Amino acid sequence: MLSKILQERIYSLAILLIVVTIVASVIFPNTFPTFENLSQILLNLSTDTIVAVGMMILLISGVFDLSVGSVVAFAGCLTAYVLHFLNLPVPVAVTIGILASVFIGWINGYLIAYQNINPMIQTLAMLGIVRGLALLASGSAIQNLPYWFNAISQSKLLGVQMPVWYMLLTIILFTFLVNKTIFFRRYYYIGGNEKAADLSGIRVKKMKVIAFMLSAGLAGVAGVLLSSRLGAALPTMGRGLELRVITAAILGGASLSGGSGKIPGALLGALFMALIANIMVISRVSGYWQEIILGIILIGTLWADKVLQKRFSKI
Amino acid sequence: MLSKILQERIYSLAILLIVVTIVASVIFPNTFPTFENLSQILLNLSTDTIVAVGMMILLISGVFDLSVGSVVAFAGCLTAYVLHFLNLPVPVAVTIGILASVFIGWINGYLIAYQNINPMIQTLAMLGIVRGLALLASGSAIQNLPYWFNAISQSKLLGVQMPVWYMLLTIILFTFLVNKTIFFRRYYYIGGNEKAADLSGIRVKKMKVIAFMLSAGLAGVAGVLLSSRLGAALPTMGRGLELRVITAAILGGASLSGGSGKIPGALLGALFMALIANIMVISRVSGYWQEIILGIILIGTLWADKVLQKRFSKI
Amino acid sequence: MKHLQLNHISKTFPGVKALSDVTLSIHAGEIHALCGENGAGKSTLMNILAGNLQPDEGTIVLDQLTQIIRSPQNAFALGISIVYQHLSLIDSLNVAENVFANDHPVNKFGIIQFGKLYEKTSLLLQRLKLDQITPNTLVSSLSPAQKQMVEIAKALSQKPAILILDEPTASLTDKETRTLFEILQKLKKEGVAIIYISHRLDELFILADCISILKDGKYQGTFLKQNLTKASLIKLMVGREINSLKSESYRQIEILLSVKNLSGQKFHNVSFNLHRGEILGLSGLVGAGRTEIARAIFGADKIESGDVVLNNVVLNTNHPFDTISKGMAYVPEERKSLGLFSEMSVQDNITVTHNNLTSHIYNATEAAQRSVELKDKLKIATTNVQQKVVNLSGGNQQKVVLAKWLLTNPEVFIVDEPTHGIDVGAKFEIYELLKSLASQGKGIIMISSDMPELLGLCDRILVIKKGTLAGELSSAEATEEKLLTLSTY
Amino acid sequence: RSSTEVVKQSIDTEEIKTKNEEYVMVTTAVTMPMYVNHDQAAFKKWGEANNVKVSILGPAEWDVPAQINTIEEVIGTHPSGLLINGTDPALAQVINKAVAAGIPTVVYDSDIPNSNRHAFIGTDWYEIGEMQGEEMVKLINGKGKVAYMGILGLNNMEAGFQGMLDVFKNYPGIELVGKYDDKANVEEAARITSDVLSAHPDLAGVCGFDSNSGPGIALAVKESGKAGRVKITTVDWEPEHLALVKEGTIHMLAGQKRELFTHYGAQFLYDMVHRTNRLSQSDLKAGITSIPYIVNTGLIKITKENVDSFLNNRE
Ligand SMILES: Nc1ncnc2c1ncn2[C@@H]1O[C@H](COP(=O)(O)OP(=O)(O)OP(=O)(O)O)[C@@H](O)[C@H]1O
Ligand SMILES: Nc1ncnc2c1ncn2[C@@H]1O[C@H](COP(=O)(O)OP(=O)(O)OP(=O)(O)O)[C@@H](O)[C@H]1O
Ligand SMILES: [Mg+2]
Ligand SMILES: [Mg+2]
Repeated sequence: MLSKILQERIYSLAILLIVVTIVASVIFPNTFPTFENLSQILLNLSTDTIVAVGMMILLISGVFDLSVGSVVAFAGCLTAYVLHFLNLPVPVAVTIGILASVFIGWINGYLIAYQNINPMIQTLAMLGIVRGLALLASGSAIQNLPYWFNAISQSKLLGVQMPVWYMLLTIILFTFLVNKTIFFRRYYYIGGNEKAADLSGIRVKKMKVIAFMLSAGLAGVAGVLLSSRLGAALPTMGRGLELRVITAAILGGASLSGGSGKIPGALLGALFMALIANIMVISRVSGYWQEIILGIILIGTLWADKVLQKRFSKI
Repeated sequence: MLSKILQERIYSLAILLIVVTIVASVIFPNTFPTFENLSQILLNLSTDTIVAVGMMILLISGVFDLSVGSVVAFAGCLTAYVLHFLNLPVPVAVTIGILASVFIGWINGYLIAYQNINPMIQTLAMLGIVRGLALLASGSAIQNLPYWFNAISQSKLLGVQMPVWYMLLTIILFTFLVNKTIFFRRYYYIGGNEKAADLSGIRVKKMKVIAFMLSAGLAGVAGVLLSSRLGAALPTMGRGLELRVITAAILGGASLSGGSGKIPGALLGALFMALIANIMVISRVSGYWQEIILGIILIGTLWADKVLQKRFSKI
Repeated sequence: MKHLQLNHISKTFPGVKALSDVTLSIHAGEIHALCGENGAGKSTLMNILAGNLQPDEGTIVLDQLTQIIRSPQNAFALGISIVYQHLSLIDSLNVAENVFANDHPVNKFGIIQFGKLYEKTSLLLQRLKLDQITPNTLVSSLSPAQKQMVEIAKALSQKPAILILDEPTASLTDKETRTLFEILQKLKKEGVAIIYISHRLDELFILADCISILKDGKYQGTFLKQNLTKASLIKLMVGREINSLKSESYRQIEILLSVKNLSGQKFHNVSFNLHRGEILGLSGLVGAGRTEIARAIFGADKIESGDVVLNNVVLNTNHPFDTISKGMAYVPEERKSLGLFSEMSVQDNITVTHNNLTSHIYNATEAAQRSVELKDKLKIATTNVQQKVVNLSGGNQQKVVLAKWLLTNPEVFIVDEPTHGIDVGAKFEIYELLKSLASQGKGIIMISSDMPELLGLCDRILVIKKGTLAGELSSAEATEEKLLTLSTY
Repeated sequence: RSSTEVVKQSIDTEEIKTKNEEYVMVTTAVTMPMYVNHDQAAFKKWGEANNVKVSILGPAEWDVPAQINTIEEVIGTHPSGLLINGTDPALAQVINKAVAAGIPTVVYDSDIPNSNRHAFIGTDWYEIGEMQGEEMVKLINGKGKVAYMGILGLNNMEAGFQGMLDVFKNYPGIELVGKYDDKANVEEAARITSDVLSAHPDLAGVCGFDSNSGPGIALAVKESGKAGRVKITTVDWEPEHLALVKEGTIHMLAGQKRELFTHYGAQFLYDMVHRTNRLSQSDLKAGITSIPYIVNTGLIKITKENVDSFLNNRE
C-alpha cells in the first residue's frame, strides 16, 4: 500500500505538501494558514501552472519547449497591441493573441517532428525570436487596457481572483482528457516507444505537432491572463519561466525521457516550490540564502523520495 | 564522399564556417578579416568553449549539467575572495577555486549516478545554490586583484591573449583523450546504451561521476580565466552560459539522447555563434534584432543541414 | 577451468519465484544444453552466472572455490562470457568497437591501437563467415541476424573458459547457425565449457552432449542426449505431450491481398497474391529484404512503385494507420525496439491498437477485461496484466505483441519471425493460433528463418533473394534443400 | 604604449572619422524597455538632429562580460566615438583599451572611476538609494517595517541599497524585514511582495530598485487590498510606473534623466571629435579633454503632485 503510494509521484508529493502545510501552520499560526496568504500563493503560481500543464503533455511524449516563457510575453503584448492600437474588441484581441501563440507552437512542432530539427536548439532559438517579437509589439509596456480586458483576471469569484479558477479548470480539464480520452493517452505510447507507437498506427509526428501547438496555446492563455492581471503588457514577462515550469513538471513526476507524468503533477510541483518560497519569506530568510535553501530542499526532497521508495519496495 | 562529409556534423559545420568567413571578409574587407578582430572573436569565445568541452563529454554520455554557468561565477568569486581577503598566493587560490568546482561536480555526479536523482532538477537546483554561494563570496564584485592573477589571462603570446591558447590546449588535449584512450571512449558506450555498457563491464556510475567532476572542473578553470581577464570577479558572470554552451555542443554534433558528438564540435559550435554575433556587431545590427536574427540563422542552419543530408544520402 | 557447480540457487522477483533451489554442474569441454518453457528461469540463472543478478540463496563454485560474482567485470575475470538473449550492442558504434567493448588493444601508454583493433575484429568476422560486413560498419545498419552474430563475436573475443549462449540462433538463418555450430564444436575440443539455451529442440540433439531442464524455476534433472527423445524432452519441459501440427489447408480461391510490382529501398518488383485462409511463407537469407517488403506492404516504409491491393481496392497508404484500419496487422521482427512499450503494463500494450481505432473515450474496465481474456487465451505468464512488460520473459513478451493484434480483428496478418525465442509449447500454441485464424478466412504472411516451421505451416512459400522474388514452392514440393538452393544460387 | 603613439594614432584616425562619422553606444540588457525608450530613443534623436550615424549594440540579457566582448569587437572597427553604459567597474580595462586606441569614450549612467574614460555623465546610484530612503522615512514617518528588493549582485544596485540603508540608520523605529532578489522579473517581484505581506501584515513600506520591481510590488499590494496603505518607492518612470503613481499605489519614483545621459554624452563625443572648443593647439598633446569631466544630471522625483505632467508628456 504505502509502497504503491510512494511509487506514484503525485501521491507522495501530495502527502509531502500536506505535511509541509501542517508544519508551517503550526509554526506560523497567524501568518501562514490565512485565507489571504493561501489564495495569494495560488494566484501567484497560476501562470506557471497553466504553462506547466502544456509542458507536462510535451514531457509525457518525450519532448519539451524552452520558448514558452517568451510566448507568455508575446501573447500578452500582441493582445495588448491589438486592443490598444487597433481598438479591436476584447474577445477578438484575445483570440488573436492565443492563435498567434498556437502558430508559434506549430512552427516548433513542424520543424521538430517533420524536419527533425533538434528540439533543444529549435525551441531555444524560438525563445530568442519570440522575445524579440514581443518587444517589437509592445515597444515598452502597453498601458491602460480596456476595462473588460482587465476584468478577465482582476475580477473575483468567492473572494478568489479569477486566474486561480482558470488554473484549476485547466488542471481538471486536462486531467480528464489525459486519463480518459484515447487521443491524449496516445502521448504515453509515443513517449514510451516512438517506433512501436508508429507501427501501432499512431500518427506520431502529427500528434507531436499538436502537443507543441497545445502547450504554446496554453502559454498564450497564461500570457493573456498575466497581462490582464497586471493591467499592462510588459515585454519582460515570463523571463526564465521555462526552466521553472519544466522543474515543476519533473517534480510532478515527468521525465525528460518521456512516457511518465500525470497532469495534477504540474500543479503539485509548482505548488511545492511556491510553498517553500512563501515559508522562507515568512521565516525571514534573506534574499541571498533563498536560492541556496530552495535548491537544497529540492534535492533533499527527491533524494528522500528515492530512499523511501527503496525502503518500502523491499517490504 | 560529399554525403559522408554531410553525415559528420563537424565537417559540415567546418565547411559552413569557412564559407561564412569568406563571405564576411568580402563584405567587410577592412573590419572583419583583421588580426585584431579574429583574435578578439577567439578570445571572446574562449570561456564558453572551455566549458563546452566538459559539456560535450557529458552529452556524449547522455547527461548534461545546467549548473556550469553558476560554477564559472563561483570559481571566479571564490578565487578572488581567497586572494583578496585571505591574501593567499595566486597558485593556491586558483587551486582552491578549481577544486571547489570539482567538488560541486562530484556532488552533482554522485546524486545523479548513485542516488539516481533527476539530472535536470539536480543541476538546476545546484545552479541556484552555487549562484547564491558566489553572491555570498563576492557581494557585488571583488576588484583590484593581484598583478600575477590578472597576468594569467591578460598576458599575450604571439600577440594573442592567453585564454585563446588555453582554449586551444583544452580542445587538442581532450580531442586526443576522447579519440585515443579507452577511458574516454567508454563515454560513447555509456551514451549509446547504458545497460549494454554495463553488461560490457563498464562501471557506468563511476564514469558518470567523473564526467560531472571533469565538466565542473573545466567550468572552474573558465571562471578563473574570465575573472582574471576582467581583473574582477562578478557574481553575475556566466549567467545563461549553460544554455549557450549546450547549444554550441549540440550544434557541434552532440545530442541530448547521448552517444554522439566529437570534442572539436564544441569549438566549432561556439565559433559559429561567435562569428554570427561578431558579424552582427560589425554590420551594426541593432541590439534588439540580434536575438531574432540569431534564432532564425540557427534554425535555418540546422534545417539546411537536414535537407542537404537527405539530398545527398540519396546519391 | 575444469568444473562449474551451481548449488541450491534461488531467486525471487516481485511476484514471481524465478528460480527455486536449482543445482547444476557443468564440465570443461562439454556442450551443456539448458531448456525449459518461457519463463522457466533460464535467462535468470545465466544472469546470475554473468554477475547481473545476485541469487537470494545458493552458491557458485568454480574449481572447488566458492565465488561471489558481483558484477559483469567479476564474471569476465573468472573467464565467464555470455551472449545475451536480448542484444547488448551499441547501435551508434561500429562493429569493431562493439566486439572489443572496453578491452580495446592498447599500447603501454593506454592508447588505443585502432589498427590492431580492426585486424583482430576482421579475423573474428572471418571466423564467423561474416564476409558482407567490415569492422567499421555501424551496428545500427545491421540486420538482427547480423547483430546476433556480432554479439557472438563479442563473447568469443573474451577467449572465455565458460561460454554462455542464451538463444543465439533465435534470429539466425541456417547458414549462420551452421557456422556457429562448427565454432562451438571447435571450442569444445579446446576445452571450453559451453552452456547453450535454445527453444529449437532439433538443434539440441545435433549439438549438445547433455541436456538440463528447468520448469517453473525448478530443476528437472540433467540427461545425456542419448537417453532422451524429443517427445520425452518436451514432456519434461511442458509436462504434457504436444501433438504435432495437423497440416490441413484452409486456403480459399478468393484472393484477399495482391502485391503488384512492388519496389522499395531494398527490394524490386515483387508480385504475389495472398488468398483467404492461406498461410504464405517468406523464406530467404539474412538481409534478403523480407522485412522491408513486409514493412512496405504495411505502410511503414515508402513504396517507390507498385500497388498493394486489398479486397480489390488499391491501398494508397502513407502510414500504418491506414493499413491497420483497412484490416492489416504486422508483428515486427525486433520485438523489443519495434513491438513493445517496455515500461508500460501488459494491458496498455495489448490495448494500444484497439484503442487507437475504436471509441474516443478510454474505458479502463473494458481494457482490463479484454487484456485478461487474451492473457488467458494465449497463456501469457504474468502475475497480472498491470505488470510491466520488461519483467516478462522473452516468449511472453512475444505473446503480448500478438495479443494486441487479435483485438483489432484484422484480415491480413504479417508476422515477421513470430516464434523467435519461444518455447515449444508456446510455439505450437502460436501455430494453432495462426491456423485457426486461417480457418476463419484470414490471410497470413509469415516471414521465418525456421524452415521446419515454414514447411510445416505454410500453404505456399515464396523465396526472397537480394530483394527479388527468386521462386515459389507449394507445401507439397517444398523441402529445406530446395528452399536453400533458391535463396542462395 | 607611450603617449606620443596615442597622439599619432588618434590624429590620423581623425581624418577617417570626419569622413564616415559614427557614434556607437554599447550597453548590456540592450532590450530593457527603459533603456530602449529613454537612452536609445534620445541617442537616435540626437543622431538624426546632427545627421551622423549612430549604432546601438550589446547583449540582450544583463551580461557584463558579453558587453565587454562587444566593446572589444567595436574597438576593432574604430568608430568615431564610444558611449558606454557604466554597468560595472569591470569595464575599466576595456574602456582604457578604447581610450588607448584613440577613440573618444564617454561613460553614462554609473561612473567607472578607476578608468581613463574621457567623461562621465549620469547619476550616483547611492543618491537614488538616499532619495528613496528619505522619501520612505517621510511616508511612514520614521517607523515601521520596510522590505526592499532589486537585482542582487549588481554593482550600481548594491550602491543604491547602501544609500537607502545609510538613511534608515538614523531611524531606529524602522525595521528592515528583508532584502530580496526579484531577478528583474515582474512575477517574481509580485510573488515576493505578497509573501512578505502575509509574513508581515503590518508592513509599512517597500522600496524597489530595478524597473520591474515597481509594477510587481504594486500588483501584489493592490491584490492584497492594501493599495495606498503600504507605501511604495521605486526607480524609473516608465508608463506603467507613472500610471501606478497616478492611481496612488506607488508613492514616489526616483527617476533618472536618462535622455540627458545619451544626448549630452553623444554631444560630448561629437565636440571632442570636431574639437568644437579647442583649449590648446592640440588638446591631446596637452593631455587634456575639451569636455566636462564629470556631469551629474541629478534625479527627478515623481509623486502624485507632478505625475500628470510626465504622463501627458508621454501620451
Ligand atoms: N527483472 C524482473 N522483474 C520481475 N520479474 C522478472 C524479471 N526478470 C524475469 N522475471 C520473471 O522471472 C521468470 C523467469 O524469467 P526468465 O527470463 O529467466 O525466463 P526464460 O527461461 O529466460 O524465458 P524465455 O525462454 O522466454 O527467455 C519469468 O516469469 C519472468 O517474468
Ligand atoms: N525503417 C526501419 N526502421 C526500423 N527497422 C528497420 C527499418 N527497415 C528495416 N529495419 C530492420 O532492419 C532489419 C534488416 O532487414 P533485412 O534487410 O535484413 O530484411 P530481412 O530479410 O527481414 O532480414 P532478416 O532475414 O534478418 O529478417 C530488419 O530486421 C528490419 O526489422
Ligand atoms: Mg530467456
Ligand atoms: Mg527481418
